[in-house]
Amino acid sequence: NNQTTTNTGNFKIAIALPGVISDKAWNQSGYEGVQLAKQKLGVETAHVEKVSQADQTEVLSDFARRGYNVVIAHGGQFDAAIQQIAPQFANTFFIGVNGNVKGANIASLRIDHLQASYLCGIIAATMTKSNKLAYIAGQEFQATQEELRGFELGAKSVKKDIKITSTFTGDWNDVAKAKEATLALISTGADVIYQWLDSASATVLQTASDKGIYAFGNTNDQLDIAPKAVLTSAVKHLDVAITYLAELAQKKELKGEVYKLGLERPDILTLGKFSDAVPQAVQKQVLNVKQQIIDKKITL
Amino acid sequence: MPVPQEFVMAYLRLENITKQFGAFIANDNVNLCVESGSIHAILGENGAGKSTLMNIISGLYQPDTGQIYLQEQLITINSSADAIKLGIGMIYQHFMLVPQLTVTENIILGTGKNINLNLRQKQAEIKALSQAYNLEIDPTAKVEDLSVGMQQRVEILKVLYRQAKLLILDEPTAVLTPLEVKSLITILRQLAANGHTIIFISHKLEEVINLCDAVTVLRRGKVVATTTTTQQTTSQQLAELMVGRQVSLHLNKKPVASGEIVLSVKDLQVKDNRGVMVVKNISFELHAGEILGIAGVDGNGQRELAEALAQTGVTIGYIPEDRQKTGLILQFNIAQNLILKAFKNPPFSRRGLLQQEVIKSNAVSAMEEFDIRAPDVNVKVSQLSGGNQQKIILARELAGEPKLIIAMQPTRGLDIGAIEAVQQRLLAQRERGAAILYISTELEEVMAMSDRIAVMYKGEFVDILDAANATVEKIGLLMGGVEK
Amino acid sequence: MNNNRIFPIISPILAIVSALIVGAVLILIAGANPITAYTALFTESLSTYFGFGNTLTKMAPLLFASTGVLLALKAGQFNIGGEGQIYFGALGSALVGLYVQAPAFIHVPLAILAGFIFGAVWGFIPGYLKAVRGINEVITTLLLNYIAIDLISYLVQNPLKEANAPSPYSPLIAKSAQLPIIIPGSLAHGGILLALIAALIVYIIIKRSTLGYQITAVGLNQKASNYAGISVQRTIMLVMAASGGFAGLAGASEVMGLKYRLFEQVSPGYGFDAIAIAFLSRGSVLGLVLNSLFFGALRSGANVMQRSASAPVTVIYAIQGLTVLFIAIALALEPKLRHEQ
Amino acid sequence: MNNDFLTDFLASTLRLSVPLAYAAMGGLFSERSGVLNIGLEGMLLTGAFTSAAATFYSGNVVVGICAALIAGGFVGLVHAFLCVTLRVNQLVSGLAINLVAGGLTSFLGRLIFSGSTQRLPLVPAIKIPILANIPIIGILFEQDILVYLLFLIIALTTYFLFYTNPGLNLRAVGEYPSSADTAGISVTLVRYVAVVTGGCLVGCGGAYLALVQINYFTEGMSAGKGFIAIASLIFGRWHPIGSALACLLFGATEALQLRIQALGVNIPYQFLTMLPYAVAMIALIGGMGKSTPPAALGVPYERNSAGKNI
Ligand SMILES: Nc1ncnc2c1ncn2[C@@H]1O[C@H](COP(=O)(O)OP(=O)(O)OP(=O)(O)O)[C@@H](O)[C@H]1O
Ligand SMILES: Nc1ncnc2c1ncn2[C@@H]1O[C@H](COP(=O)(O)OP(=O)(O)OP(=O)(O)O)[C@@H](O)[C@H]1O
Ligand SMILES: [Mg+2]
Ligand SMILES: [Mg+2]
Repeated sequence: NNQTTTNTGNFKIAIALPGVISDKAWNQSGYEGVQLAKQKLGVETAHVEKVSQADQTEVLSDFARRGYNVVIAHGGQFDAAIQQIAPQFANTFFIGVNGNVKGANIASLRIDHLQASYLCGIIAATMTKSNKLAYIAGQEFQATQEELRGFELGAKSVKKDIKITSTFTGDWNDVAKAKEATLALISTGADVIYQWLDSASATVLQTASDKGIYAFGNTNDQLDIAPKAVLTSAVKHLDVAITYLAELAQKKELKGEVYKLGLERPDILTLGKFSDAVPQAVQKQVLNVKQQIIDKKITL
Repeated sequence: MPVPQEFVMAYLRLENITKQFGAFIANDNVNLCVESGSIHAILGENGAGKSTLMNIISGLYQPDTGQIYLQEQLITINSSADAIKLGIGMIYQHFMLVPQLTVTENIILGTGKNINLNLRQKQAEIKALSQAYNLEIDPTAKVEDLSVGMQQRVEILKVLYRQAKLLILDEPTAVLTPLEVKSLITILRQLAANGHTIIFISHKLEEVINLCDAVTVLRRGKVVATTTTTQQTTSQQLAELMVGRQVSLHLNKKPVASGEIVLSVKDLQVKDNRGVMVVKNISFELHAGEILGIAGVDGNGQRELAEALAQTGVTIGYIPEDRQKTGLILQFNIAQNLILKAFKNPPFSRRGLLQQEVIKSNAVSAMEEFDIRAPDVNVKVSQLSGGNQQKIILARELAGEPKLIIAMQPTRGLDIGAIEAVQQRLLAQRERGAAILYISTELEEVMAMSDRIAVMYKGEFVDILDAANATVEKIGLLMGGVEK
Repeated sequence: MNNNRIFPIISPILAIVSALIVGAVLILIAGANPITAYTALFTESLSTYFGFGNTLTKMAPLLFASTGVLLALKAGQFNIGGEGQIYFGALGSALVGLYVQAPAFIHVPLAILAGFIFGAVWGFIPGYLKAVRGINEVITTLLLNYIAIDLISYLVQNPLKEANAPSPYSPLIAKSAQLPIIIPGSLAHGGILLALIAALIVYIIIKRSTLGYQITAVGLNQKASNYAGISVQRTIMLVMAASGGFAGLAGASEVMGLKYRLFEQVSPGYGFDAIAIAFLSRGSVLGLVLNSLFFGALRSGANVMQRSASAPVTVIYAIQGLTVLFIAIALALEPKLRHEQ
Repeated sequence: MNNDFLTDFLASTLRLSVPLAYAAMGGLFSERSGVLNIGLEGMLLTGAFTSAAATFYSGNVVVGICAALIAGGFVGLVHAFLCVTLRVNQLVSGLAINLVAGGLTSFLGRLIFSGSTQRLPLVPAIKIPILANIPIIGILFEQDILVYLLFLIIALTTYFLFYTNPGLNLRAVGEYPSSADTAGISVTLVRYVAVVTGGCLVGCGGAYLALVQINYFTEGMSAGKGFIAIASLIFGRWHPIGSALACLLFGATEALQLRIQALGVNIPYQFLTMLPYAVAMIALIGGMGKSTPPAALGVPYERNSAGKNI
């Protein structure tokens, strides 16, 4: 566990997480971000889990009041609270992950979800037999919309007439529902699924494996969870990204802007291991497209 | 059946039984001896401790001190289960039937030795049992659909089914019609003859004198008298033993010249909530200063008639049949219950706010005027005896000097002192000039109170008689549906 | 009998201490230091300026919602739909805050009223179904919670969504519809005072008013109320609507005083806490205020203990549950203990 | 729509209904005896956690299921002790159980499963010959042991309640405990047994969730199912078959809405996720409404007030 020392001279960063740190996905990656920062930068850290929307302003302002130099709000839903609180605490830098806000002491950290899902879309379109792809997430908001859009663009860049449906479970906790949603998608003919779920992602991948269809890992390299089903993963090293911004802040180089990090930072956004099921040619083509995106030959 | 003294055995003997509730002593050193095969009455005012004593015998309560002997064996009864095993069966004052279950289910409840209910077979057994004792009943009926008389039968069958040797009946006749009482008495005699021992509680002294071999009178928890020569005692004597003072059992009814017509009913018809016509073409007139008694067996449309008339909107005083469920809010205190109908009106309410002072002083004066016995106006009415509860209803309903009063079963379950008080109140209203509709299943009471008597049968008035020329026999026949 | 006066104070304290002791064991198992955690809990949530402000901020919705539950309970109705009614109240005041323009002295009351009315609508539906159709209000209020949550989720995701927001929430409501901060620098807002006023109003209604008498009568005995000329159906509908209205005010105050916009997950379970608060208060409005404050402290204490980096959130939830449980036990045992004196 | 689609729909409905039905049956035992049980959610979670943990350590799903049964029963015992012996407000007890169970299972979950992906053995499906080959509904006969057990439990519960002596006692205690008491039945014992039995059943529901449906434990995985179970119980009028059918309705509408989403119908997803609740609401309003709880539900029994109130 992370113990706070009382040395006030230290650089201190804190993170507010909307969910639990054990979800093996979004929230855990945020938590690991501050852990990594602590280890690499020697900063002091703190975290609060399960911050409900009603608690956001309290948590952010309290961290700021206690002299945390950087307060990270892990999710776009914190944007409004950041805008509300940041102006009162000039000495604290607020970072909204997945956010859109910027200001004197506000920065946002965005992973270019669309780039990774675009690449997955290409793979999906080449692997599908039914011409039906699916996207599944807990909830609809900007980041999930971007992923869906990228997936769609990628797929359609291969096959114009491909069909993509999406399902939102409405509850990130309800793993049983997520599994049934997956089965529903499979039962309507989808044979490649792109998922963004927290605790439920493992069951979605295992279900895909059981039913003999394909899926993509997300956030972490999830190939090992279901090697038969996972084609590759959209790996997002949020821990590295968070540490990167924390380091900038420590060096007083952090600016009040939106940091959009994409494939050009392979330590942050990249594709995971390919499954053997993905033909070499396809792998090559995808890596090629990836390079073109990095070189800005393809813009999304 | 006079049995030579030396052969008589005490079936049940209580020695120095004391039971306290908090600081209140409900039973104080009670000694009681019930002989085998006898019918033994327990008398006492409301709150004298009769039910408490019986609950001790039936295992529901445990005595603080004292011993219980059954057939001269010292026993302890820690639960109802113990009592049942010992052959003690009790019929509680407030029925212990599960309304949602059927007759059969209620009767066999707790007796099953096997896992399987065997409902069919049990139904047959109960049918046979009910026929054997002349207590005809439909074993498949739901208890909530039965009349109180029928429910009473279920209670008796329940006890018989358990093969109880000692039967305790706590005010079994309070809710029965005269015919039902008659049949109950026959049954009890028959049971006693078959060797059952019976303890019988009632406020109806004639009944006790007529039925019982011995009487024990309780007053404030103490035994004040026991007599084994019941047949030689009079109601008057028993009443005085109970109350500890002179009581007049005869109503002092002054003649009152009847005045203007207060209520005129023409061809009234009422349907119940199932759409069945329960009051049919009733027409009558009621004059100021007159009591019109309505006699009839329970369930012939009296309740619906009363409710229909009560809703006519005139200033009416309405004493409902069930004082605890309808007439009062038991968790409210005396003062609050006294404003149940007028709480919205001044002086009790001003600008939407209750006027506590007015409400309190109203209660204080009502308690005095109606002799409501309680420590103060803040006592919850659930703590009061039935008689005092009834007096609260009277105080409230008579408060506005109503022109019309509808009283339904106003003395049910009350002791004689309380009955006297209630009846005198109503007679006083009659003298004041109120018109009173007096509905009761107690024929004697109707005859004593009324100026005219209507007999109700199957929703109709089969006849309206002058009280002066009415006889018990005649009304009894009319009530049974025999044409005039 | 000095004990009679001491028991009501001592037994809840004993209960809290017991819960904290069990919690301390859990914190130790988690490899952290319970003393740090509890020091943080007490100094922060109750004794520091901002900490107390946070506690009050949590108290406002809890008090509003539990006031609603209590009112319904008085009429014998069991409103577990506080959650949904909070969401609806939030919607009502947000709509007025977003689409109406008026000076603050009109705008604020109007938005509050809208919050009340929207909550009331969501409470009236089960009230109507219960009174007129006899449909069990527990199930309808429960179902309406889910429906309200999804409905608000749709609205803030679509028609009411702020352009460019990364997450579903509405634009800011007009300044003129915002409640002022009452403890400068903290988050404690005017909604807290409104909640106290609401509790006071309910106190007066229940204890002093004709209406309160009527409601209590219906709650205790519908048959007798009906006999006395009280319309039981109308009373139930009225009370359920008012109950929903008070819960709605919780939503309104969150929108107008805390977040200044409509958002998803308006209530992190205030509606359910409110049920526990109402029952633990055993009909007393003063009990509501104290218990709401206490639950507010528990909720903000949860964050405080986490921030002090000494207790994992999982343990904090367990401690919260144990505290509620032990207090309930203390309340249940109190009469027995008294009798034994 | 082909047969496969229908079969899948049916299977999905069944899977979504099973944990609900276990919880509803558990709640039924408790509430039929007069003890309110709003703690089903916490009991489900307890069952889910213990089954996963026990299976994790033992590698044997039977051990896991038994552990869930015992743990659920234990929570039931706690609830019974609080409600029956201590006479704690039954609602508060249930709410507190939910809070404590939520916290403790997460706490222990992190201690036990931290880091590792839980790999639990599968609960094998048992194919019933011939029946499993029936088109469409054949899927009902290719289920795992917990599903068959549930069918059995629903049938047995119905039989137990209405055709056995202990069942009669249970109903009497829930409706009118004084009456049962005077008939020589121990109200306390009946309530204890009922609440504990109920807890065991809910625990099984949790085991189904963790072992069969998901195959691992996650924090808060009951996700409100305990509350839907309560709704089903009321909807089904505290009757085992009625309640099971209500669970099936919730399961079916959920399965349906997921399929509507999967088909790409252009409706905002929130209107689809609310579908199960909206349908239940409509069914209630459309005349399946009235349901009267056991008369003594939520009222602690005190012998000294026998005959005074229920
Ligand atoms: N459960 C109880 N708790 C406290 N006091 C009680 C309880 N039951 C009875 N009492 C007290 O004991 C007294 C005797 O009550 P009991 O019911 O035995 O009277 P009763 O003789 O049966 O009266 P009634 O003729 O009205 O039936 C009452 O006045 C009451 O004060
Ligand atoms: N909980 C209680 N605490 C104290 N006294 C009680 C309680 N319940 C009843 N009593 C007392 O018990 C006595 C008899 O009560 P019981 O219920 O037998 O009367 P009742 O049936 O309402 O009246 P009645 O039989 O005359 O119609 C009353 O004097 C009443 O004051
Ligand atoms: Mg009595
Ligand atoms: Mg009596």
